[in-house]
Amino acid sequence: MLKTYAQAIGDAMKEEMRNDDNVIVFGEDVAEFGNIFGITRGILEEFGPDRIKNTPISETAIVGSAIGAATVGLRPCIELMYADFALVAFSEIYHSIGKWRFLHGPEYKLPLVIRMAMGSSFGAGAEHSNCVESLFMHAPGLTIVSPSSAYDAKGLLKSAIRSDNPVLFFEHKQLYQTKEEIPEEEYTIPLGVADIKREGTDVTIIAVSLMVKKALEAAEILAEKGISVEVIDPRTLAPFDKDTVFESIRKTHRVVVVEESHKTGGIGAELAAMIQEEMYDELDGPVVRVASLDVPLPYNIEMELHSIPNAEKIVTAVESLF
Amino acid sequence: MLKTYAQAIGDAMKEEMRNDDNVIVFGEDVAEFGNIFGITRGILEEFGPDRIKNTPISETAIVGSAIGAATVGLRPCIELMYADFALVAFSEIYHSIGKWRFLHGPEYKLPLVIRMAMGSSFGAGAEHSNCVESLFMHAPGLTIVSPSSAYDAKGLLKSAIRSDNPVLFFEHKQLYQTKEEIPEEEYTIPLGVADIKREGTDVTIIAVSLMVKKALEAAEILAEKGISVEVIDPRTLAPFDKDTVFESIRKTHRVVVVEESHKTGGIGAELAAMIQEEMYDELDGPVVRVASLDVPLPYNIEMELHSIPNAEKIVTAVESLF
Amino acid sequence: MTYSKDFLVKVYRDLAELRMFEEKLVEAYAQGKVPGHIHSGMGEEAVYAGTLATTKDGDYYKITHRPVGAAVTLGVSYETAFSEAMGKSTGNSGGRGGINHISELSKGMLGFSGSLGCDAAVGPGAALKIKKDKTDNIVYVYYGDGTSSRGPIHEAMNLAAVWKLPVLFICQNNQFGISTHISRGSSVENPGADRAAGYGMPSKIVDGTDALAVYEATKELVDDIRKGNGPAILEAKAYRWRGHFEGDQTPYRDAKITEEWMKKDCVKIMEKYLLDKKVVTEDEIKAINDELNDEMNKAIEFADNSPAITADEIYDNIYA
Amino acid sequence: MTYSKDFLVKVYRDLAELRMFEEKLVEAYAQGKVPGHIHSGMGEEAVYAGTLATTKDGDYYKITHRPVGAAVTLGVSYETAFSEAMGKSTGNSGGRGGINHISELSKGMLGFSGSLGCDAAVGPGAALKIKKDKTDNIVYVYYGDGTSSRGPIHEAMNLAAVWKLPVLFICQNNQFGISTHISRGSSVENPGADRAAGYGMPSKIVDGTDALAVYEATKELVDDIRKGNGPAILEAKAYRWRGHFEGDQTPYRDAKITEEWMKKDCVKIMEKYLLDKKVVTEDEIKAINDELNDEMNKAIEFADNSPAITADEIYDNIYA
Ligand SMILES: Cc1ncc(C[n+]2csc(CCOP(=O)(O)OP(=O)(O)O)c2C)c(N)n1
Ligand SMILES: Cc1ncc(C[n+]2csc(CCOP(=O)(O)OP(=O)(O)O)c2C)c(N)n1
Ligand SMILES: [Mg+2]
Ligand SMILES: [Mg+2]
Repeated sequence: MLKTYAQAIGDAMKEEMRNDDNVIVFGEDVAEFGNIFGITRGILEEFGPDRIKNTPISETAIVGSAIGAATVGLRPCIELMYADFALVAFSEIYHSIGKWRFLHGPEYKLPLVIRMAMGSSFGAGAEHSNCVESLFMHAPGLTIVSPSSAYDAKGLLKSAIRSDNPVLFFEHKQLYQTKEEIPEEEYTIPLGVADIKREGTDVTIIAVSLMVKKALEAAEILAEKGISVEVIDPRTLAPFDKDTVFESIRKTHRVVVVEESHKTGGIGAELAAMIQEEMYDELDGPVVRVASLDVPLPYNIEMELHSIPNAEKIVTAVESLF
Repeated sequence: MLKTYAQAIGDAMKEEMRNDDNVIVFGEDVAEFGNIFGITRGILEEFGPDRIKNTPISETAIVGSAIGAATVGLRPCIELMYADFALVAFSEIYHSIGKWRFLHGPEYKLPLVIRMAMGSSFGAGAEHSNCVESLFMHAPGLTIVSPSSAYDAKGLLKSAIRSDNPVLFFEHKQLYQTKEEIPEEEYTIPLGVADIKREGTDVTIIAVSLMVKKALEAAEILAEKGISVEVIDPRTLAPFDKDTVFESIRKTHRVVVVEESHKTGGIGAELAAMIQEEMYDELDGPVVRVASLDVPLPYNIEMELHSIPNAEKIVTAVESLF
Repeated sequence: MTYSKDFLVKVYRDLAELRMFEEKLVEAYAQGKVPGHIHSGMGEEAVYAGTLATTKDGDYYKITHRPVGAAVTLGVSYETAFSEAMGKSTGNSGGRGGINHISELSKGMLGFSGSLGCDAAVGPGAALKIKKDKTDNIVYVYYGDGTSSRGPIHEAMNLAAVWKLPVLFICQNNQFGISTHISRGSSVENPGADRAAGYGMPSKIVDGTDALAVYEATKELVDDIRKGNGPAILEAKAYRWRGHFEGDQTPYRDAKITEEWMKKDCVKIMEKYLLDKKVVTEDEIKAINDELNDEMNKAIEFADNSPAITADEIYDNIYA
Repeated sequence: MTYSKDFLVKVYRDLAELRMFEEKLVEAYAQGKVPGHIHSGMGEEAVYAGTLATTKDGDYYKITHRPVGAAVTLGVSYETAFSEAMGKSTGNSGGRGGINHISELSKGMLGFSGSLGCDAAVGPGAALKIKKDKTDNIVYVYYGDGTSSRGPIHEAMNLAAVWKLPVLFICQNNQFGISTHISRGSSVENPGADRAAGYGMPSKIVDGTDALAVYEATKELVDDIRKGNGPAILEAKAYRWRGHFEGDQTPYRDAKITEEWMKKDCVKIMEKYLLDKKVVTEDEIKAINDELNDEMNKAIEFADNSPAITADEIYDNIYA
């Protein structure tokens, strides 16, 4: 069936709530309103107010209580609305969630998921548009998922909810209405496994979330120019699937990383550093980063679009390697 | 005069408080107690309770009120005790401080300094030992200073207090008692300028904070082995002094970055990515990172020491380039 | 209390201006001239018009996302305000910050934060400057009923109270945080006033649709704060007429209750008061509104015709 | 209230055990066996001994950094506790977490956070499980007077109250947050109890040096919580005998006041009560203490002789 990314995420939650009555959902405006993007619509009706709850505007309590709930055996799949707001509960996520098991011993595990909507969305401004995955990549102990399609989103979210480890699940606002064929039968996608979204031989583009679409657009343009692009979607940023990426590099010897966060200290910083360190002899040139400018995302839409990557910028970056 | 790093920092604050009565200090336990490391001792006595104040344990209010104070013309030099606690005010620092001027217009500026004590210190554990500069490097709008010596600390802190931009000032706990000759006469060190701590010709080590000392130890060992090491201390991580580093690389063609934060997504991630991107043709090998392991810092001291860089690890990393 | 005509007309004008600003903003948004989301503050204008009738030169203000038109009440020009809302170079931040950051320091505005509550302590911080200067100025810090549940509100209030700072916290209780009724967002009925005792602060609850009642309650608290007696909380009860953002069909609430509240129209209430007491004539009312309408239309045209900043300029306001 | 001998002896034993644990910890620290910093809870033992006399199987606990010995009151073995404090592989986290993370899930301990207050909502979260299971269990959440000023405390209390969760918040008011007297850290005299009304919660203030008084006050609140009436706050007043950490010479406070408080020794108070009421004999007291002393010494020896984890093992407990 053709489903949107938004529906696929909602479906994943509902299926897992049917599978396991320890799965609960809470966050701001998730119940009657079905979340501000409509993702959790229908959950209240099916599962009732004990399984899905609106919270007060209290991100540290949302995350903190998820820790407590998960510690004693519930499986909270919570939401923080905009990913930007993860920063108001940063210590709870970075220090507490990431380290809880390490600090307290192997009896402790945190089967919880934090869902967040991220990315530019036409004038949402500098505090409602951030892609912050890279900040959490620095934290030991977190699993970080950032799906680029409806099919992936559903399969990955189901695995995230079943995982005994805490997962940060980043959804891109601009992807919510994109559609894809979703099988009727149940499926999951394992965490930590990258997906080759397009095969190619001349250059490897590692692209994250919405940027996979932009990379695929760029690949089309480059194909016409005679450059064969392989597009890899890591899907899970931590743990990172080096194998798939390294195998591709052994074939292409050129790498471009495309992400929507700021360039400095972004996802590409780690990936470029790691790849050149571990695959130096396989590379025919530098690992090139295409990322958002190092400016707070401007409100003006022209300037916003100017600040984030697009197919054209990716094409230019790839061409710089030939 | 021979002064400790701790004294040098205290002196810088006092001198600037004498220079400008808009400079105020607040934070947890800074007044009578003179801060838990003794840094602010004597300030209360000299400047009185209107200029230095203990706050409640309220990091978001400490940072938030510094924004308000700075907006209207005071120059708060505040402290958050352990750098780890910056994470409980992460949104205030990352979104608010970094973007305040951009979001509200050029009338607005934030002449404020946030002082923090960071780094491993023999059993302080996973939540009182973090080096978190790299998290803030991702944020546009911040100035990030991380001095490695008493002389630098004093000169840089004076510049930070005089700066019209918000500055995060990271002090390493293990450096507090290290001594250095400090001139009687006033001096400042400009923000954004790296310092070559040792000249060399074969390899460039970029080292931050306490790691400068470790890098200098490693340089000694390597010198005996016939490898001439140049040690560069960026001192300011944002804005980053590329010129000094690039000039060194043009000479040595080999780079190792040494930092105390976790390797994944650390300072070295950005520096390695940037250097290989911008200086690819000058490099004779990968930019190698020496950083802390990607584990919460263990409490057990042997395991703590095992997790962080030391001279030996740096030597091995350098040797891998030859 | 007895009031001068000037005073009453000023309060009325502030109400009408804020209402009209909000109407024009909704209109401009519907026309696609305003990016992102707007949060209409219609129905809640008296909270600002009433509290801001107590200000004096040198006071500071931390407003919220609703209604952002409060910036014009504080003196930001219509041109600047609409330009910023429309993302133009002629806005206060040149369209960089946008709708939720219409702010001018020269008008005492401290700026605000899109992460709710993170700016609460900005008020106490500015108050340190007032203390240093030993004036009787104060800081007005507005926050919503929903935002009352955030931690930084607690930290800011406690800090202001411990340091006895001249800050008035104003809880704009419009009964909802997005879809969440205050009864589910807050453990107490009055999320502003019921917490004051927990900080040793005085407080008042007032009908937020009655500008003069708001003024009177505010005045009492403000007089006390100006005397150096430390912070206070005013809670003003009103109702959010429209959706949280445009497009929100408010499925989570009873339309009848909304209708009831819309009858308590703070602009009309004040208008009726002025006419009943014969302070002004219908013609005067019309003249005020015509003038506002004219000026705002011109400002929107100005904003419309203003350019966006250029790509190079986006780097301009990062470092001072 | 009348008590059984068993009950009274158990409370006394808990007090004596906690005191001795804290003494042994200070001693081990002085001998360089314990890395980092410790925060002695001497003088405050009755807060735990009294509140924990009200527990039943299936309850959960979120304790604090002071006294960490509360973990042994909750049933963590001396071996485990001292091993963890000494960073050994035989500690609950194998010496990875250390002194501030002596925690065992099988004893109902939820874990705790080195960033104060960040763990406050862990209690309400665990309470969701209790609600699901429809038992009359509750969660005990301890926090310090200084920590009361942190935002997450506010968020956790409001959440617990909105959701009517079975949580008892216990404010351990030892009058200081490091060097800062509560009068400068909090805007109200009773940073626990004075805020309860702001969340619609009941509260009690109790002398934290009198274990039975603590017990009685706690019991009343706990009985109510177990009935499903939602959260409450208990504030227990005691005094931190030693420095914030070892080595702190407490220049910020009056040694005379400390001396006065040290006379109100909660262990001695209980001992005297037992002897006065002839519940136990001096010999019995001695036997209890001798046994504790023996067992703890053995545990310390065990910890001392235990190895540290190896380098490979530090990766073990990151992912499940
Ligand atoms: C920290 C944070 N959490 C959530 C949001 C999303 N959000 C924007 S407005 C809003 C509701 C605010 O309610 P209230 O404070 O009552 O103000 P109102 O919108 O009713 O004027 C929410 C939850 C945010 N901006 N910041
Ligand atoms: C978020 C945070 N801020 C600051 C600290 C440093 N700190 C450790 S203990 C302490 C004092 C806590 O006071 P209180 O809550 O009264 O507990 P007590 O130490 O008196 O038992 C402080 C400020 C911390 N650990 N976490
Ligand atoms: Mg509201
Ligand atoms: Mg205390």
